[in-house]
Amino acid sequence: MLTAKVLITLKKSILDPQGNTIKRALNSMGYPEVADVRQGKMMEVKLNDMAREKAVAIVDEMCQKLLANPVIEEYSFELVED
Amino acid sequence: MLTAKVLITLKKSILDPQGNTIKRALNSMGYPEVADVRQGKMMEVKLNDMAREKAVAIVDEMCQKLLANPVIEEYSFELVED
Amino acid sequence: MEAHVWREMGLKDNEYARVVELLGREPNYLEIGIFAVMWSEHCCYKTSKPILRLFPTEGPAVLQGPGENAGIIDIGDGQAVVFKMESHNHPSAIEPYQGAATGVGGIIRDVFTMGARPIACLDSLRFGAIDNDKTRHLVHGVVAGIAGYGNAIGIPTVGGEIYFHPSYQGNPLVNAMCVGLIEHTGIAKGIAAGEGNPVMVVGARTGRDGIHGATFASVELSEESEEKRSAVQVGDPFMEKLLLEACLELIKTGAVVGIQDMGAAGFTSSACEMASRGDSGMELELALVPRREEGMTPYEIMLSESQERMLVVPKAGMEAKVTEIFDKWGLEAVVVGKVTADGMMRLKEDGVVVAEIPAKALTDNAPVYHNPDSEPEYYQRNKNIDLSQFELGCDGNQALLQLLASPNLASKEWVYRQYDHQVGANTVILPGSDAAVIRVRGTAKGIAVTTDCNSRYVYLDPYKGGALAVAEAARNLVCAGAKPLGVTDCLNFGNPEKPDIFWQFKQACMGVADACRALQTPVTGGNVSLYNETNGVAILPTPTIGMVGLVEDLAQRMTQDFKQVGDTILVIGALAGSLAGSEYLSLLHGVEAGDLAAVDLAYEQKVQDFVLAQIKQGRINSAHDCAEGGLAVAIAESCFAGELGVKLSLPASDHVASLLFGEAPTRFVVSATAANSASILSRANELGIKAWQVGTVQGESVQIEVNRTLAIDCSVKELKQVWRNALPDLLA
Amino acid sequence: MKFGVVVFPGSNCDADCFHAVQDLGHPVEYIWHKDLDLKGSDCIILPGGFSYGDYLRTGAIARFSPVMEQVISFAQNGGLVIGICNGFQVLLECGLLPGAMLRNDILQFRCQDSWLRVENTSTPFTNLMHAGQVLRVPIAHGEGNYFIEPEGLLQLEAQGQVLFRYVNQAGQVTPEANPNGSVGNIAGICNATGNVLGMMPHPERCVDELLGGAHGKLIFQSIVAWFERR
Ligand SMILES: Nc1ncnc2c1ncn2[C@@H]1O[C@H](COP(=O)(O)OP(=O)(O)O)[C@@H](O)[C@H]1O
Ligand SMILES: [Mg+2]
Repeated sequence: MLTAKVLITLKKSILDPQGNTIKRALNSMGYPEVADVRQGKMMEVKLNDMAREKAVAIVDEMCQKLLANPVIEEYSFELVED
Repeated sequence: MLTAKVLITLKKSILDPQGNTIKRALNSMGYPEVADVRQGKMMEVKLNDMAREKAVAIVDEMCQKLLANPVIEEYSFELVED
Repeated sequence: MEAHVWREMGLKDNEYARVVELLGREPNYLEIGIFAVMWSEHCCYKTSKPILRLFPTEGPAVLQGPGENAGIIDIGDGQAVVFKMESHNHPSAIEPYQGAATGVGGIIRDVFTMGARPIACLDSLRFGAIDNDKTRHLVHGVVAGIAGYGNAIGIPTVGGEIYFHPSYQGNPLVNAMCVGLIEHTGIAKGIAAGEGNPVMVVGARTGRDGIHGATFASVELSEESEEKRSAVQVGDPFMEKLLLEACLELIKTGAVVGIQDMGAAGFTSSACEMASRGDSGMELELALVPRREEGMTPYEIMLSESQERMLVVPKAGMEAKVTEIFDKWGLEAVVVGKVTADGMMRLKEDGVVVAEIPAKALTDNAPVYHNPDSEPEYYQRNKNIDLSQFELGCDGNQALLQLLASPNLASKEWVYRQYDHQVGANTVILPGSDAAVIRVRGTAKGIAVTTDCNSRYVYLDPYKGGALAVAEAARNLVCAGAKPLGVTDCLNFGNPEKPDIFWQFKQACMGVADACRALQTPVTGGNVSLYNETNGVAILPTPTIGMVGLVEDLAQRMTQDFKQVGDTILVIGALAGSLAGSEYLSLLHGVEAGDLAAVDLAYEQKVQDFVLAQIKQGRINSAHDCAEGGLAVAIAESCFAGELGVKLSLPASDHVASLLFGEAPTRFVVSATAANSASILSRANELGIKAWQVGTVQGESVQIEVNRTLAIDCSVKELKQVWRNALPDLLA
Repeated sequence: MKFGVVVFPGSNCDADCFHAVQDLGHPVEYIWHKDLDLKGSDCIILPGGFSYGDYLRTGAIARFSPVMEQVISFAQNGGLVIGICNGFQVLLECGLLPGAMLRNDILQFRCQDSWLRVENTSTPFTNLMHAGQVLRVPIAHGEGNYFIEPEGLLQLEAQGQVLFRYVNQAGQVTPEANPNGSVGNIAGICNATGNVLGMMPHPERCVDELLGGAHGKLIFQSIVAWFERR
């Protein structure tokens, strides 16, 4: 079976209040080394047997259609065999 | 600068309502090949200059203390140079 | 079977012997697991049952008392309210967001399983000292969890409480209450009856969540509980919303014989309780149960606490109808067994019997304990402290500002603005007043709801404290213009095997019982949560009272805020309070002691009736219960919404602190026009009710004169700012 | 004029919207998300709630409901559509309105009154209001932080597509009056042709003095007035 590991992040130009809050929390917990945090989503999409090229095509399509919102987000993915 | 890419996922035995709903949506949108979806979080933590070993140690510590919730989540991370 | 097996499941040796006796043989592993959860305190109330019998449970309006998934009280016109409160303390201590969220999910299911549409939720919360990172983490998680679940499912969370006290440090309390509305003709029950009727499981699939949660709720928290815990339950409010709609649609068809949600102890308790209530047996084929994970054993299936599931017994032949309705909502509904006539719980796996237990053995024949109780040593000692030594050490403004900034008295807006308290477009009185009021669409009526408990009082004097909690809840409803109707409770205490804890429990319940009897608010259900201790130290005894009342005509509803300049301010019932157990004494002097004033229940009832009557006659413009923080705090609170000032002149006193900040039962602060004030006073006088005219609404400051000097003179703006910002600042 | 209220499985303000227009005396019908026709509605309401649990992103899954194809073509043909709260999020996801919704900058759900300044009164949704009028309408959301790229924003402003802005009681746009971090304090926008409105605040929750205010009525009454004058 193939699993697509999809990463979805806010575009760099968009403020990430959640990431900022985590950064501040880490700083105040005694990690001054933390310079920045950005939070995103990760999805593991398990696919029934299919050819790799086909999988690449449909995962890309799913990302564009549903999984990511192109107005605010970017995505990337890799396929792993398990 | 080092960036830690932290992946946080729900433990396998824990219900993932988000993932289930996304799976059903993908199936009904015409992707019957999708067998399962699990959703997790991704965090990019930028660290000020430090030795790699030290970075591994403190990122691990941050994951345990704040970033992941050990009761329901698991984490993994890799360090990349940028 | 080796002793460690049942002991690890929480059964005592004598209980095991009783199991063998009831079965007439040794149980197998699955059977003993079932006994262990069904005989846990959480499911069978083995130590609390004899005490709970003290509660009055009947009254002309009670349609359903304790014993069902929720109680029901008539509100006229063929309608009724369904309500219940439940604790989710231990799960919330471990995983605050999901623990609180699934607590809300569970109590909502208890209400819609009766056929009612939920119309409101409340949450009563207790945490450790606020200046502690762990506490803040818990508060954020719990409040977000309640919001996350309630907001998504679309039931307004309209009220509750939040208190901070070090005794809750390791063991916070999360009590959730849900109120629903039903037609008398649409009431469903949790029974399995009619030999041959199918048993169906509907909703979510079964996974390995929270196995042994019920047992877990019945032991003290310790390092080990981290180990014992299997997977934590995760809630899915979206699934529950679908389940709610599907169940209500199904119940309306009349196809249902019985229906019950799966809460603590999952399949086991729903199946046994339904069979036992129906004097029936039940046969289940576990292989048919839809699961989320592979390789689950019968033991895991029976004990799983996966959320958002229900057990339904439809009439034979109606299976397809059930499936059709659930299918419409995108949910599974599967036949997993049938009702039998032999009174046995018979579980099969692929046709092979894996457990066989008489249903009544698990319910009616559960052990009952009469624990010893003894008065703790602290009780007399605390009582005998001379409180006159705690006079104001600072100026009155300072004390008032400090009290308003105390997290226990400060505005709770930080909490309730995270809750959607308006969804449904029926919330007529929003959180922030004494009680919230929900309109009953299509009528002039409203349902008023509140939760109350001052656990410091209960600690100092459990009997009086229990009674005071009930009296306060009723006063809060009266202040909204409602007649109190009935009570649900959540009894949170420490380890009942300790005689002083059991004494607290028993005394508190006696107080609750007497007050409920006097105020004619029967107890229609509730929940007991014992073993709330960390490392051997118990929480303050906390019998949370949830109360519902009826506003007959919403045009007569009332709120606590002063409405107009020139109105006269009256104090009705009592004037000065006592420092015993007061927030003032604790906050400013670090002392929690004193002999609480007793509640004169007959007088309490008379004063409440009087105030309600005055509200209904339209004589009163605002009514506020004078509770924690005493008179000065109550007055200040009434000033905030409209940002109106007051000028008060109080009768001479030789103890200014008690007059301003002392606490007392049976005390209302109301405002009225000068003309109405006169008639209120004379009517009170006729009835033997004490009432004082203390000042007027005017200016922009709270000015309170005692003994011819201004004890308090502070701008409303400043007071309000301190009061509003306290919680956000403390929790930031 | 007839209203239709779309019901997604996780909608929870559907009944509130239904009653709001019904109480104003207009015919209204529910439209199930699997339905394929709009039952002759003249105005479609996409109500608040959590259409599909709001998992993934708010409104993201709802836009693929069967009924949404009908709603999209109805809107493209000039039909009146109003999306409230979650309905606004759905309209953004399906592209009937520009921009996207982010999590509230305070990272918490907010349920409270908000004050809205009416920015354009020449639309079907605002024609009974006067310019600069301040309405009190409650909000209740966790993701109402409206975002649009700067060029898009310029265009919205230039074309008068911003209909409501969060302001203080005196009608001023201030950072304190912004409850969620929305760019330009934006609370509600319409499409370029003016027939589709999305707003985060809940007008259906304030159509009755019993509920503490009735400013929400103005929106529904404007719709009817516009429709009847048309
Ligand atoms: N946890 C909570 N959830 C919702 N509302 C709350 C919560 N805590 C307090 N409130 C609301 O804040 C107001 C003040 O609460 P409280 O000080 O306990 O009032 P009272 O003393 O009248 O019982 C009430 O309207 C109450 O319902
Ligand atoms: Mg209270």
